[in-house]
Amino acid sequence: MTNNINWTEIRKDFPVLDNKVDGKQIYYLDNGASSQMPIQAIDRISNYLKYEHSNIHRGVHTLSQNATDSFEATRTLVKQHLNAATTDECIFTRGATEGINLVAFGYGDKFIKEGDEIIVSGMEHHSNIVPWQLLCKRVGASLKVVPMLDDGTLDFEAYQKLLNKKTKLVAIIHVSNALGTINPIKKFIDAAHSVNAVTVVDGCQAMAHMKIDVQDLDVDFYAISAHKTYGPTGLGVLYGKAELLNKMNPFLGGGDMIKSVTFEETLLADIPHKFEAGTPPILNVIGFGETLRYINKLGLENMAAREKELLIYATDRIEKMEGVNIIGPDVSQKTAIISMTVDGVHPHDIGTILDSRGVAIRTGHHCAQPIMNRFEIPATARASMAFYNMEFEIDMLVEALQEVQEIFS
Amino acid sequence: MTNNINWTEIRKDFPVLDNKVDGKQIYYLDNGASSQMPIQAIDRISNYLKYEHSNIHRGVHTLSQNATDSFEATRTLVKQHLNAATTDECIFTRGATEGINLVAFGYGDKFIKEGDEIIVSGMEHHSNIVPWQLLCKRVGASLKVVPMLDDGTLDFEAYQKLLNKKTKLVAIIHVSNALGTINPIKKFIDAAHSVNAVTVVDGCQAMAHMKIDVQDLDVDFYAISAHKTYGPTGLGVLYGKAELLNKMNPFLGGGDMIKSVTFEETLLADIPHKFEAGTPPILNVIGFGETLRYINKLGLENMAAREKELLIYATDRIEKMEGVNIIGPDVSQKTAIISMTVDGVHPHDIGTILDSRGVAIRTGHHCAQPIMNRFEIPATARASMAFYNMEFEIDMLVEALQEVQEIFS
Amino acid sequence: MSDMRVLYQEVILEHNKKPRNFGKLEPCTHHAHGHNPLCGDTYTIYAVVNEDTIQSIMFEGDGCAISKASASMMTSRAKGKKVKDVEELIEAFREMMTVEADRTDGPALELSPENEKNMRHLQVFEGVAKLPSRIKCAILPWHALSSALKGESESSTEGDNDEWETI
Amino acid sequence: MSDMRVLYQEVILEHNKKPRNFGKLEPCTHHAHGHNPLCGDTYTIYAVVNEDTIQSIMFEGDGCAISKASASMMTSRAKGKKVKDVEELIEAFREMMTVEADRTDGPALELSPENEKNMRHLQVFEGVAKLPSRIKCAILPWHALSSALKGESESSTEGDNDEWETI
Ligand SMILES: Cc1ncc(COP(=O)(O)O)c(C=O)c1O
Ligand SMILES: Cc1ncc(COP(=O)(O)O)c(C=O)c1O
Ligand code: FES
Ligand code: FES
Repeated sequence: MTNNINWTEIRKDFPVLDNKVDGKQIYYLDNGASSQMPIQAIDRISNYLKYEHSNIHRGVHTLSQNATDSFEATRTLVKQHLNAATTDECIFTRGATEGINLVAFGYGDKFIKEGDEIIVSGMEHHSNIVPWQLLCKRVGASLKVVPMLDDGTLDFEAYQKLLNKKTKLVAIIHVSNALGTINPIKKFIDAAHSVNAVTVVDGCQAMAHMKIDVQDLDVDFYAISAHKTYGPTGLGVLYGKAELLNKMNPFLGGGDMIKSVTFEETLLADIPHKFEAGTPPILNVIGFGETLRYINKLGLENMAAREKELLIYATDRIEKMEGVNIIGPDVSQKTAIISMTVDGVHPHDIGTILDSRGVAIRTGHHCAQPIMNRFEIPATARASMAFYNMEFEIDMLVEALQEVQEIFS
Repeated sequence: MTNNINWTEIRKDFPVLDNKVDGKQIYYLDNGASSQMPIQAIDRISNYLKYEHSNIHRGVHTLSQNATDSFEATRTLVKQHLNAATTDECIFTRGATEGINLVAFGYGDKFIKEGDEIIVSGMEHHSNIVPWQLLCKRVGASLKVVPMLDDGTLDFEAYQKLLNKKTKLVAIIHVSNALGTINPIKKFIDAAHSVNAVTVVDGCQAMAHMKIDVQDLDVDFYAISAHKTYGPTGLGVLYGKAELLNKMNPFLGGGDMIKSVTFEETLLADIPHKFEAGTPPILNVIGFGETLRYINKLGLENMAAREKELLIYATDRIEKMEGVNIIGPDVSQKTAIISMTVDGVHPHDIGTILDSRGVAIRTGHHCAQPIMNRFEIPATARASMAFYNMEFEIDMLVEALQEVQEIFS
Repeated sequence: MSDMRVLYQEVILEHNKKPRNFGKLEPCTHHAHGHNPLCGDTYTIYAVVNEDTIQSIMFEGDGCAISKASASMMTSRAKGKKVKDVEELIEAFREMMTVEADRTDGPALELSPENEKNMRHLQVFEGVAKLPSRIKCAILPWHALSSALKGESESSTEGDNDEWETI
Repeated sequence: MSDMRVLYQEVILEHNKKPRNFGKLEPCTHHAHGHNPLCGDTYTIYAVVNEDTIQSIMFEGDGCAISKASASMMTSRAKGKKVKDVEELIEAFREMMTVEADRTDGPALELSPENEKNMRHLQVFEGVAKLPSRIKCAILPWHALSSALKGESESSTEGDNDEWETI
């Protein structure tokens, strides 16, 4: 038990975990795809919708003002969680995907030109590859790729060689969703800055598991999705340095992102509103605020320590299984993700058999096909754990993996 | 009572309506800004989050498959509501604003060129103006504006004169959020097609109040927001003809909008997924499905009839007030929106005084500044009614307006 | 007295109806345009400053009763005053308007006796400070005056980003 | 027999381990590439058609046990058969796989005695029809064969959009 926290009690805040689905007990080890929300945040959404809903901003009436206050309170919590300098630097998006695309359109189309180079890593999620491919096509820039090493980490030396004065932007993942690898992004950011490239970090898999300090990292843009941090789907945050956000092109046009509109001249609003056109996902933002309060109360460091315990336990058990191979670095360099292959069995067959035992893991390329190509595998079976998981769930995972091996023996 | 429906009973499905906020009874007449969700949809979201949440698509496990099924069931309901030819033509967005921007980027940047013309109406919401201003700036096209007549309708003759072979796109609002005007969009669409222009209709204020049939309208793109149709914030639908969607540029890049990714070549997914990059707002989509079921059960035509009753009642009462002016067409040509000015009183002062009596209306330019400029007013006070409103709420509105006049007498 | 009567004091309603110093002042040495993004209302403040004194001051624009009365009373108070005294008054007015937000932020400003008196007159706006949605209305003209005195030409009740981007 | 044993019948596991007709067939008269977007797996089917008969047929690609066994058994059944009989078999197989979805859609296909027999062999895939997430695995090679016979070169288990757009 980490820090005397009673994890069995904590687990009760997540009703789905001990729920039966179609009469079958679920063992939820798919947190990397989407994590579960604490009941406090679920109830907050429900109460908001029952008693407090109204559109926000510009409303003179009490309901609207209260909703605006609850909405903006989340922005303050987000600012604290990321240690942004101001709330203006925290833009609400639909998710990390929109956040990264916002940078590609708002920053990329304005500042990246023909012949420029964009560096991405070979470990990226598709959402940190495709927007840059599309941008390159629009503006005539080219994409360079930082290779991965056999141990599932990035080749920093190769990265340094790729950097040059044509490099205008470096897009890199903080924690790999496919392997769990924690990249030393501060080093990558510093090196990018040495050639004056801006940096875009995909922090989707990081925020739930470690303290993020955007000022300390000196990162230019940092994108997350709430649903990977015990919050709701439909919401993300893009952190951007105010100085950059101010000089970027706007992205979506519409209400709230303007000061005034006439057909002759339209004045843009200041950040963050400049990038928040239209009615935002109010209920999701308010729900996420409650999630962040929950995390603050439980303590991110306690959650991380518990996840490390689970990772070590699971790694020990799985490493002992012959014919099961873990892809990725050792436990000291990763979050609680175990990505594996089973000799002679396609990962989707693993997934189906595990599912028949109620074990919910993800199989496939995890939207990171370049990693699969790198390791010359079609896919992996990935178990991803959260602080609310328990050893018995890992035991069930192992038992089900044994059944896979028996069936395919 | 319309059709023997007991509206007092129906009203209980919307707890906020009879709720006290800060100890004060609320009279919610701000449905044009955002409508309330029925308790059935709220509970659906809550249950989904408590017992069923998982990321969708690509998941082999039961939880993920069930969530995918619930998610896609909403798409089928949306297809039925809009009478789209296929579900592939119904794209989930964050809201109407994103939907319109998607067309501007995906269609506009590909097919609209320097010297081309885009027509918008003078009655548009900013979200159907600014994306086109931004597009014009990107590609060098120019914007033409259909003027409004004194009665708050569009000048169709002037529109016909604007149409010519340079016209590539016509963007028009179905129902004005500021005035309630129902535009005869079928006529506008036909005329646009006669010069081969594509049409983008902003249906935000229409879907909750009338049957939409995109095939009958023969509209090319139709955008809505769920939160204006008794659904959640953070969700919209863009309907687009498959033929057009297929040939458009993709918009946001990321997971799910691709068939496969390599650094050399990335294959795009088929519609609708081509335009749905990243994890969608799953909980919002599932909640909206329940809203649509609710609407189906109650009957859109019953809801509309009840709204007409309320509109007539309110119009009668307000028309009798000296010094209060209703802007916009008569009740036969509009939805249940009353936009007004009070002689000698700025609309925000009206808003504040009404709020002190618990009457929640919206005051301001309603993100439609060109309308305000047209009528040479800074703003209006807008009461917007839904089927769940009651005559006593309108009485309270009138009483509060009388207080406004007394204070400012 | 009902809440609304506290907010819309007679003085405010009277200034709203008959605003003082309303109109354009040309030529002038300072002027600034103030914008309230919450409603879209704008005011322009014009001033002639000479020997550190605001010799004359006028305002133009349209907005709610609160903002108009605020502009009217502000210009009445500022006319003929030393710039530094007016700056102190601006500070004091802003403090009154944000007092709800950060009451714990330390002691109130030490005002000159003159400004103590001015502030007693401006007390009629205290009711506004309790209505977050209207605070910006009251502050709007003061912001604009403050910008004008600093030699800036645009101001907004939101933040200090001076460059206004257009499409 | 556990659920999983019903799904992963011995025959399936055996075909997965030792797929028949595996490899490239060149030259050939027909070939098509089939893609399952749910997992990214792809197969290519090659066939030599002559006098309305599939003289030879092979497949290449990688995927799960279900898809591989399906491709292996399909090619075994199709080899040496009349094109129209194979088309009937494709139809029957698809029907078996979607039977859960629209059982009420009318009577089952009337099959030739030959295909009746074929279908009895292919019954081992019935378990798959109960697992929506895996149906596409079983159908994938059949889709590709169907496309190949139609003279198309690409197919997908999702929809019929043949042009594959690239970035
Ligand atoms: C007519 C109209 N169009 C567009 C919008 C924009 O919708 P959203 O803010 O939900 O994107 C609104 C709502 O504000 C509207 O009323
Ligand atoms: C590392 C990483 N980046 C980006 C994403 C995309 O996030 P979303 O789908 O929420 O936009 C994900 C999740 O799928 C992820 O794990
Ligand atoms: S409402 Fe615009 S300044 Fe008061
Ligand atoms: S999992 Fe790819 S075809 Fe079966």
